[in-house]
Amino acid sequence: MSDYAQMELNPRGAVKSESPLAMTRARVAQAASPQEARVLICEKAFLGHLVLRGNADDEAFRAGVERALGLALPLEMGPLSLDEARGISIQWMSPDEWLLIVPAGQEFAAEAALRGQLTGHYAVMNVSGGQTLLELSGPCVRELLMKCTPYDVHPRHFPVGKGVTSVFAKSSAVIRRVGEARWELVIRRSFADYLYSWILDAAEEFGVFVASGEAARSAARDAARELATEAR
Amino acid sequence: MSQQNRLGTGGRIDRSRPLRFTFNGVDYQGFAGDTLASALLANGVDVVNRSFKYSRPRGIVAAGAEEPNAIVQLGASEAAQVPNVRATQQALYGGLVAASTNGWPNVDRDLMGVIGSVGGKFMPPGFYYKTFMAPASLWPKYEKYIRKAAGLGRVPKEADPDIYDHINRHCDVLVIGAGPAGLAAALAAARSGARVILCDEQEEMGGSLLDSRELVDGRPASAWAAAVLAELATLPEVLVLPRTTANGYHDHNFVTLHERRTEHLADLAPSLNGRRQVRARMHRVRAGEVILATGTHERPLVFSNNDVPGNLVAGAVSTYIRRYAVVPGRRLVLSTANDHAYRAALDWHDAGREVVAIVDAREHPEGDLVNEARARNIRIIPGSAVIEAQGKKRVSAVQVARIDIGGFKVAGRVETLACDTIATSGGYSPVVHLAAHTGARPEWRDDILGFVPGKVPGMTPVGGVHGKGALIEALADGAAAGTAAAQRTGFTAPAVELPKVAKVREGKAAALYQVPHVKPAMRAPKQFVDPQNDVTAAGIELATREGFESIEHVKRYTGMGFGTDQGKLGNINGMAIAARCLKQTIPQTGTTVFRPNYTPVTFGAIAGRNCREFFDPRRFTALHAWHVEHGAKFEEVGQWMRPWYFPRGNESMHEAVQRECRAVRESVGILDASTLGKIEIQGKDAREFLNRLYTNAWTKLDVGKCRYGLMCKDDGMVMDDGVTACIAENHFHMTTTTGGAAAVLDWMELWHQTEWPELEVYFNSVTDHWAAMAINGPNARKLLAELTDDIDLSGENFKFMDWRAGTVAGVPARVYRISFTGELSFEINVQANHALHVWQALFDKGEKYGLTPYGTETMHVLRAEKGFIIVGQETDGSMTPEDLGMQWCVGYKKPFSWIGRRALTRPDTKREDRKQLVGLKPLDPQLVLDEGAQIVLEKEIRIPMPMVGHVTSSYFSPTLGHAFALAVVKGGSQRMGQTVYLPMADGRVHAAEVVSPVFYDAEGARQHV
Amino acid sequence: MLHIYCPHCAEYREEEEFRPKGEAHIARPVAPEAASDEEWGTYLFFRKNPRGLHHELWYHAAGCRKFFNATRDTVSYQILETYKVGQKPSVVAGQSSNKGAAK
Amino acid sequence: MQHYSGFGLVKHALTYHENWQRAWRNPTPKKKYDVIVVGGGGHGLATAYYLAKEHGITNVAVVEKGWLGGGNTARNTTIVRSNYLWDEAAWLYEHAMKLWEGLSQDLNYNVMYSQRGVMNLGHTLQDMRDIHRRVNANRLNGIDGEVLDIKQIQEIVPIMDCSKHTRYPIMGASWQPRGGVARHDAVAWGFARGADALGVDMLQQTEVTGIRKSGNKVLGVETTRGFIAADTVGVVTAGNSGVLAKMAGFQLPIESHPLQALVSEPMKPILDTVVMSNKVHGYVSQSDKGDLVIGAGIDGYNGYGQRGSYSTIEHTLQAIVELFPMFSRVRMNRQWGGIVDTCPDACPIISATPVGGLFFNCGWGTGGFKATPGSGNVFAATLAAGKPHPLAAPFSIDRFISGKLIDEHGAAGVAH
Repeated sequence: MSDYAQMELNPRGAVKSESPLAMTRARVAQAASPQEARVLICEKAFLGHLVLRGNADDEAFRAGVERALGLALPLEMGPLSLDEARGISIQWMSPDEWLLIVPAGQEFAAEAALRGQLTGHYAVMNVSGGQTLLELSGPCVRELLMKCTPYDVHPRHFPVGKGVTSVFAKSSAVIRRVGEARWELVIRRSFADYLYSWILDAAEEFGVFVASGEAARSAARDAARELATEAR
Repeated sequence: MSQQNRLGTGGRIDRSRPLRFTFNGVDYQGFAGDTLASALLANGVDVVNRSFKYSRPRGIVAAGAEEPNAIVQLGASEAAQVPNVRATQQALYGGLVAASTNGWPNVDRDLMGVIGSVGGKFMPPGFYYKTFMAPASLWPKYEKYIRKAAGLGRVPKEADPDIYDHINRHCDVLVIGAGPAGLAAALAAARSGARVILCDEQEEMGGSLLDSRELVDGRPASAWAAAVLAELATLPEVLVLPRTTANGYHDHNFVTLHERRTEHLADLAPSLNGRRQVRARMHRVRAGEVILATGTHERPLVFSNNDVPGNLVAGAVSTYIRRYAVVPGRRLVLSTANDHAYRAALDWHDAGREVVAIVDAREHPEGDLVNEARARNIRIIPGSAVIEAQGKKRVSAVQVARIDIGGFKVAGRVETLACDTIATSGGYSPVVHLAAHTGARPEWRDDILGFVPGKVPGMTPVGGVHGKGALIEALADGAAAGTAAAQRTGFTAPAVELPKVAKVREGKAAALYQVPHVKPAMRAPKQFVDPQNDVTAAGIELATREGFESIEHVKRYTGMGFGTDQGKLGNINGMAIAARCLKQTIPQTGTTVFRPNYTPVTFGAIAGRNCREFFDPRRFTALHAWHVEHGAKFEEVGQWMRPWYFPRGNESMHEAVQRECRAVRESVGILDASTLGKIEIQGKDAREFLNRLYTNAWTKLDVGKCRYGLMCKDDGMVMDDGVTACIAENHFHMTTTTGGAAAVLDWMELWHQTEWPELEVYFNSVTDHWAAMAINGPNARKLLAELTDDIDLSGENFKFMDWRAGTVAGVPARVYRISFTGELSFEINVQANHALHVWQALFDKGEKYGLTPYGTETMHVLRAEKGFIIVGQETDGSMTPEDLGMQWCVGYKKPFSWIGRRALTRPDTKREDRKQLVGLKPLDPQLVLDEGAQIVLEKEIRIPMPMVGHVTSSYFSPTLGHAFALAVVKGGSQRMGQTVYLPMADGRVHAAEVVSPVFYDAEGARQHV
Repeated sequence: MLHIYCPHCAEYREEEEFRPKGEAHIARPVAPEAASDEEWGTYLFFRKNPRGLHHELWYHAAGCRKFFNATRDTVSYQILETYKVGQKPSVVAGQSSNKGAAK
Repeated sequence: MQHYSGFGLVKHALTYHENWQRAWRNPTPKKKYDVIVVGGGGHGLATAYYLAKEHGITNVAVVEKGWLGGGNTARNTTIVRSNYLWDEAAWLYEHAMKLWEGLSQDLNYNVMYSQRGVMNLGHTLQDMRDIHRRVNANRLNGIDGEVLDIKQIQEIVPIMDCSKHTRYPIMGASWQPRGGVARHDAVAWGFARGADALGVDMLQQTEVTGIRKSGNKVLGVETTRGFIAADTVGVVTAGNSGVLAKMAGFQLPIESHPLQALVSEPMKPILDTVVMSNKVHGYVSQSDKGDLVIGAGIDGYNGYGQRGSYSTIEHTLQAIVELFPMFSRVRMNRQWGGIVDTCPDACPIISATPVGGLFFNCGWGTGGFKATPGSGNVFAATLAAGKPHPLAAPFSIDRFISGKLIDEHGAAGVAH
């Protein structure tokens, strides 16, 4: 028997899945139209989230990760390893911990790929059911984030492509800047309702639009870009 | 309504925007740009309040944060009430309603004032410590009357409808104060490209530039301020915050800025574009460098009756005239010890009103402003001071006399001058408060007769607070500091070209604080030091006489500096008086320590949006919506909302719980167990780590098996428990208590990172990743069998304490055969996104078994019947595994001395009469004992009496047909069969038999089927 | 409000992200069963609690979840250094030396 | 000693208050005293007072580095209660409570002990279990107390939000009617004046810089005003106890932390009792001057700076606004910090030490003020007899070796 057990947790057949915000979205009304909103929120549900642990000083480990994922392992706090086309990112969480996000349903394959390449002391843990990703966009996102986290989100300190973990309201979140006015939050399932409600409340003064579904999401993104351009 | 004191021209008010307001029920008019104080003065309102102790009439003294008297109740409606608003800092808006906080029936005709003037002499400092003692029984009555006199404004009777928030800011340079030094500093720093925040507490930025008589680059000083502000507005990295007070300066350059966003508009925050606006916002600023440009506060002179309305500090007179076009009287006497205050007389004179005299404490006043006064033929009386004011509700005259400052005596004839306004200036105290917040002691400087800030890393004082109050010096000081601060934060700042300002020649100021009177201080009419608290010079003298010699003692004995102005006006004078009485210098007497806030801050602003649902996160499981839909009542456990019970129809909690219990014991029930902490453990040393962490042994746990474990701290006391499963040889899945999850993970990291880094193991929380559903009861297997075809559920192949991977309702699952109820039980774990599907599938198939959802209360009853503990309920940080009778869970022979083991052999943990877990069976089988009831050994109650333990859990068991309880009892394991007693608050004494804590299925047959 | 340099994240972070964990370099007796009651009690409860330089353990709870040490003045609250677990402090109090305490 | 009374006040008014005597002398240190009490806070002054009054030991000095009552005595929220869970703690605090009840008369100094009742709120089922447990224990120890339901709470404090809309709705409370508040400065001054009248020397601005020993016996203290000899030295220095212990050559199971408090601006009285909540962590009373006196939590790090972190203040005011939404528009005037010496079991140390003749009274954490007269009383008896007073005996340092802790953390519900 293997030393570790990997398990595909996604059902083969048709099973209704619920994101951590399923309950909350039903409870919270949309606050503003996408045109007047200066903050747009969109959940990217059901992505594959994996925690990778290992020794960054071990060249074999680094090489193994790169072979498995086609992305270099970030070796310091901040810069994300990101392939937007493939929807894969690796974020430094700690000197021996990384957050790997892959497209929905690919977590098993990603874990298998890693396990296939790695030896020695390492760990891969699937946490896909335990967290979700929120995309925030629009010209007032930075100001909104300033209300939520004590971390400095100024562009000089938080360039595009950076990701950190910090306090968020009275919980914590992974905060990533993926575009000029486009940010991602990775939040825990059980805190999702609290954080989401908090964000909507804090964003009220800017006007906030909650996008759902792929079409609305892209509309939101376009609106955000427009607004961001105007704001400049 | 006439504004008899308003000038026809000048000032920074907008005469095109008249605003109506109400004060003490009377309607008045002011203009946009007024403060409430300037508008009241414009309308000739003399008495704005009554003093706290003596109920003396009081008028406006100052024009800013140092104002002690003009404290009003604001608000047109009940919910909008704000107590203790300082009229000098409240912008006027249309419809403003304000009233005096003291005075009965009103401030003009105040009956308390009679008591104050008659009784005042019996109320020296500390009088209440000396009386109201006999008879002791009357003290509550005395106190009731003392409390009647307490307080200034009143609390609104309704909840606050407004909202507040916080914003976290980071900057390279924070400039506090937008006067000349602050503006120069901000400009210099900002031009470097550094991130700059400039804040100022006033409605309009510019500070002393707004009422200066001096020219900057040949234009009014305010024009230069406007130009600087205009440039700052174009710089993208600059944030300018007016109406924003730096109220607290904390460690490592963390400064809180209190921004009042709507208080200048209305008493309730108006909405904007249909959206709520925050009334106030706290900016939590982390600054690389702080430039303190807080200026100075003018000290009034302390003389007899210096509190009669019509007494102002000299600078305030200039401010009201030049900034608000209000001359607060007709005939002015200025009493000063310095040149700068001459501005008040010059401004008064230039406004066309009479300056009766300038009384200058110095023998030979000499300087540019003195010359200007002479040029206007204003009478200057040298070597003298106002020693007493006359008048009741308004100054009617002053007594002026030649004084001997060194000898502290009147040195000549007393002359009476008729006037209605007295402006005084004893000098300028740097506003060192913020710097003092960080713990830096202010330092005295003889040359400026004031304390300057002590050293704070990363802080530079500039301008007045730095002892450089003259405009020309302040500008240079600020610009240099701004450049230097930007450079220290890594920016190159081009030098700022200083504007042209003429140097004003000033004579040396005299050190005058309390003015001597012809009578000794104890007998002279009251000389007020801190008018808000009615602290007088005589009071300070009395305090020192009684041995209160430290300045802190003086403050506390007299109440000096404890008002809402926190001694901004009076503290230095008070110290000077104490120093005189103690025959010391001021620096020997010391300064008091200033604490945040600089000026009072609304509770709501400090709380921000963190109340109600945002006070603390609520955590939900993936099944929460289902629970809500099915009528669950919830219990909160460590932020998690857990179903407590599921009442049907009109069921009481008791009825629901009895039904749920029966369902589990007789058929099958289901619990949402998702809140249990879950930790994934991987690594070749995982087993060894578990061996060290848990009290029991883990070396031999096979893959596919689970084991219960107990965790102690190193003091031997139980901290958590749970079941851990061996997923693969080097791979474990740990569960913890719901409330303990985070603490356990941190605990594991602590030991791994600091004590045993050589162990190759990694941990991660998977609490939220897995949803857990526990089906319990004799029909659990049948139910599960309907939803899985790839797990062999037979008793021989899937034993108690085994786990299996498979598919449940089409969803990949891990199924743990573990039980917290003593029944046949399967805990189904699936990825949380799929939980609702599986849960509903269970109910679809479970209907025929009467599948019953149950909550924590039923779980508690069922586990208690089995004698299973709840950490935190049966334990309180003082229970060892042995106290809990869980020796079976202690690996005494494990080679490594696991966490907590050594402590179990300490003298006290070895005692045999420690409290031990037992069961209690009430002699009355229907009686559910109170949880928390104390246990005694005798039926006869005598107080005090020795207690031997208490009830930790108590329920009625429908299965057993009687009530039962768990308890901890001293030497309990030796008391089986003994009757103990439980005295109740109502006098009843219950009796119970000590029994085993395992009430049901002691042999464990049911969970092994 | 402390501003703390996390030696793992390699930047200053706000105090809210951290949790103080008391005195650093407290060594658990290597052979607990051989330790006297005094030694065990001292290890559990007795602390230097200096007025001045303090080597203390911090936890970057809302950040990288790593423990690290700080040398901080308990009067001025100035942090003179932070360093990883297993490293020794480079700043130690002059008179009231903590020599040999680091592990 | 000049007797204080209402009549005396009138008499002095007629002579313009020019004839009041000093409340205490400012003496020159003697070369030797029978007992030196290090620390002129409430506990130290009470110790000296009771040494003189109850044990006839008047050749006593109180050595204080700053000003009398200038430490935690001057910086606390003045709450007095005795509803502790464990017998040992309850007896000690109840001993103090009984002394509080006659203290103004005993000292001829009005310490304004106001028995307006102390309410400890419960917000969870476990809170309520703990409250029942504690109140039952108090009752059997002869300490007043009852458990209140929501309706009773609302009657006593009608302005508190007892609805279901708060984040942690109130479920019940414990209520000790004899609890209340006192005027903190007056306590120090009253004891100082009383002790002075009995011959005790109050040596202010005198800092202890060392503890002189011969072998394992104390000889006296080195101070900034020279060496002062004594056979018995009692150290009562709260947050600075660790520093003094180090001088004597041993460690204590104590860590010193910042503990913050704050007051609002003075307002017309609206809250006539003391409300405490451990769960949301805020406690509040309104002083006779009208300010809301609010206690904040302990900061987790060690600190002697008499200041703590702003986030602690934020959380405290969130709790207060949560309990009293109408206080949202009230304004905070001033905050400050004390240095609290905390023991691992949240109970004090009143104990002999490894050094003969040297005794320590410390580790009161957040519970010091309410114990002031009781602490001084049993410590005086301990110093006088050279062995622990029976009420002090369980609070020996040895308990941290034997494991016999008196853990008031979890079960007492509140630590303040």
